[in-house]
Amino acid sequence: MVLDNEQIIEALIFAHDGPLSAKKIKEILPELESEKNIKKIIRAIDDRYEKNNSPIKIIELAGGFQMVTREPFASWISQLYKSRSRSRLTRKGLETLAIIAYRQPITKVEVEEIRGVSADGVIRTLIERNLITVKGRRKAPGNPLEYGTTTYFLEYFGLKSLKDLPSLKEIDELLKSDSHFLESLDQVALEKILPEKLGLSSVDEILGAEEQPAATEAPSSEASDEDDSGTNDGDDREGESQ
Amino acid sequence: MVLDNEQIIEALIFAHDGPLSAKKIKEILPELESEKNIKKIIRAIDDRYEKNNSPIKIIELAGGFQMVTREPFASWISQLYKSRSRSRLTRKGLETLAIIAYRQPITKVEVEEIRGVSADGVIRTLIERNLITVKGRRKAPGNPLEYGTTTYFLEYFGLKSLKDLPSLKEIDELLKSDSHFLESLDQVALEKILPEKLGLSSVDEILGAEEQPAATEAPSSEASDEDDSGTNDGDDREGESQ
Amino acid sequence: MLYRVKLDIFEGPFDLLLFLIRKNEVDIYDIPIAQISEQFLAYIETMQMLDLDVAGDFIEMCAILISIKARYLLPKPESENEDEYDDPRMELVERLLEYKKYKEASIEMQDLEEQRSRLYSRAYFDYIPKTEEISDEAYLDNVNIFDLMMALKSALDNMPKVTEHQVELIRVTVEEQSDWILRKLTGKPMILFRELMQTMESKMEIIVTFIALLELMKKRLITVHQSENFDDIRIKPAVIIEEE
Repeated sequence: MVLDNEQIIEALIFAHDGPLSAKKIKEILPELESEKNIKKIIRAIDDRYEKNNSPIKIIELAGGFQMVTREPFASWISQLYKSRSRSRLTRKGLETLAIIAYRQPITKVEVEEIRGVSADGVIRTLIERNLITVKGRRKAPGNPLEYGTTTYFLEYFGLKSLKDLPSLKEIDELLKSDSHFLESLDQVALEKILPEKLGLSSVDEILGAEEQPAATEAPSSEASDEDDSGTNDGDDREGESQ
Repeated sequence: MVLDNEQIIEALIFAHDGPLSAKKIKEILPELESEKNIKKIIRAIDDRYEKNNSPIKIIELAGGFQMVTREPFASWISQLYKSRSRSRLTRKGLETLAIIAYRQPITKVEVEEIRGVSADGVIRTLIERNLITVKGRRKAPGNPLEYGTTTYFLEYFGLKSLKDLPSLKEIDELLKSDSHFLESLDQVALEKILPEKLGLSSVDEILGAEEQPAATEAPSSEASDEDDSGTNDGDDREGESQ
Repeated sequence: MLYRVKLDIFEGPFDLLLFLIRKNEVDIYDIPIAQISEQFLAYIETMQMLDLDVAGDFIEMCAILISIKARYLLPKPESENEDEYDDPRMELVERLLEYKKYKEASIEMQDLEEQRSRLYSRAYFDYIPKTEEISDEAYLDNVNIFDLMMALKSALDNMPKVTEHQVELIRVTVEEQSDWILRKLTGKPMILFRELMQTMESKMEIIVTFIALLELMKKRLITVHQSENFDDIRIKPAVIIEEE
């Protein structure tokens, strides 16, 4: 069997854990000479996959190439991992991460200044999840640690590089659009909170009102949220496959 | 995009963590009825791979199906894993590495005093992995070797210099916000429901009760030594940087 | 009567302020400071009325709002012309907009997270031959600085001790106690809090069980009622759990 470079690259990307950079491929196949060449070959592989209706595609992210399944298969695959679906970041986590991503390297105090609240627990969680790391120390009194994002951060959000971060809104855009902000607030809950005294009603009232939907759908199971989405996925699938 | 079962099975085998059994596939795609059917489809996928000269094939093992690269590609792929397969870092190794990183230059006997077990094998592995190296000899009876971390260690952890390692005090600060679960509690509910029934008067008492072992004992015990040396580290660092 | 406020709605004082500005439909550059700070204070007061530990961050913001309000009461220096007059609200507005900028970005990042989570990569590749002896210890291939820090803590925590050291083991976990409570509720319309507590052996166990109870409330698997202060608490399953 004569192996051609296209096949070797395909095998390498398949076998590698995480995104594989063109640079690394060139180390293994120096005869390919340029990374541009390598990218061309990878594009050819991906085109072939697409033409063949393969459920797999090759995406570029975190400075490398990685094979992943196409979106429509997500609902099936998620069933393989039902029990341990990766937990999404909380709103707090995302906010803090956004500040760190756009302003890195940044110290904890600076993050807190922007958010107006303490960042203690969040920073730990983000480090623990390998989304941020210590990048150095600020040359300032106390030499505080500076934080920045990791390569895994790019992988997690499917970004090629930090340049691919969504662009920050200009001030006039910010003023216009409240939609995002509203979206992020749980409006139903707000109605409940605000009434008379900006946020009070008895527990029975709140719980009672909130429970109705949950009670019918998720009887005794615990992670009711995840289960719900699982059920939805299931429904989608039936719809799609028929 | 209409998804057919063949594509879904292909995606499932690709994404699964280890060999995927026909039984599991049937759970996800019950309409396929028999495992025999499923095996037939998998064989069709594999035949297609072979016909297309794909570097990937599907093998049956351990009661399941798994995608692997064909043998001729092994030598290329082994280059991806070259550094890794030789000697991997274990939890034990990581602990030893952490001690050496923070206490360098340090002798083997000193490492063993902290860890309470022999460090022979681990130190060898860490040297093999180029994470630590011999830094010199201690001017003490027997002139034991002193170990410290390498440049590769810094690279590995994304640090510019050893000064960027979080100090013990900073680690404590990061870790003390270990209040993941407390954070998630509704404090109001805590205060309102709980009181006398539990023989406790306030949330603080509960929190206090939990923290006590750490809070009251740590200062008086050996941990205080660590704190001291942590401060020393800090001082050294400042000294170095000036 | 017990109260429960969904405080987690507001991530911080800026969140609350932005919300009030929107709710009152006022211009962010022309915040009616008296009105907004009044509402902000009302919110804080209700929190305090509930004996809630009002986060220092919110109180700090109160102070800022009050000081801005106070500066309005001072007469404007006559000599300066209008252009040079700096609005005491400007700094706050700038901070608000800065915060909002990242908040909006974080919502776009959430979309990216969602999209990315639908792409699955190959999870497993059995290249490394299993011939080498494998110990019980997990192999750590991609360790980060957090792992390194945890390893140091663990090494120091487990350092052979010269001094005597008493460690109290918590024998139950929140998960265990949640399951236990749900089992207790199986086939029953209700149980009393007192009944649950009777079997407890230690304070720690009670606390853990109590936390489990709160968790279950949060997950809406149970509801909790109390007729009056210090009356026994009735715990009901959200739906009657069938006996198997």
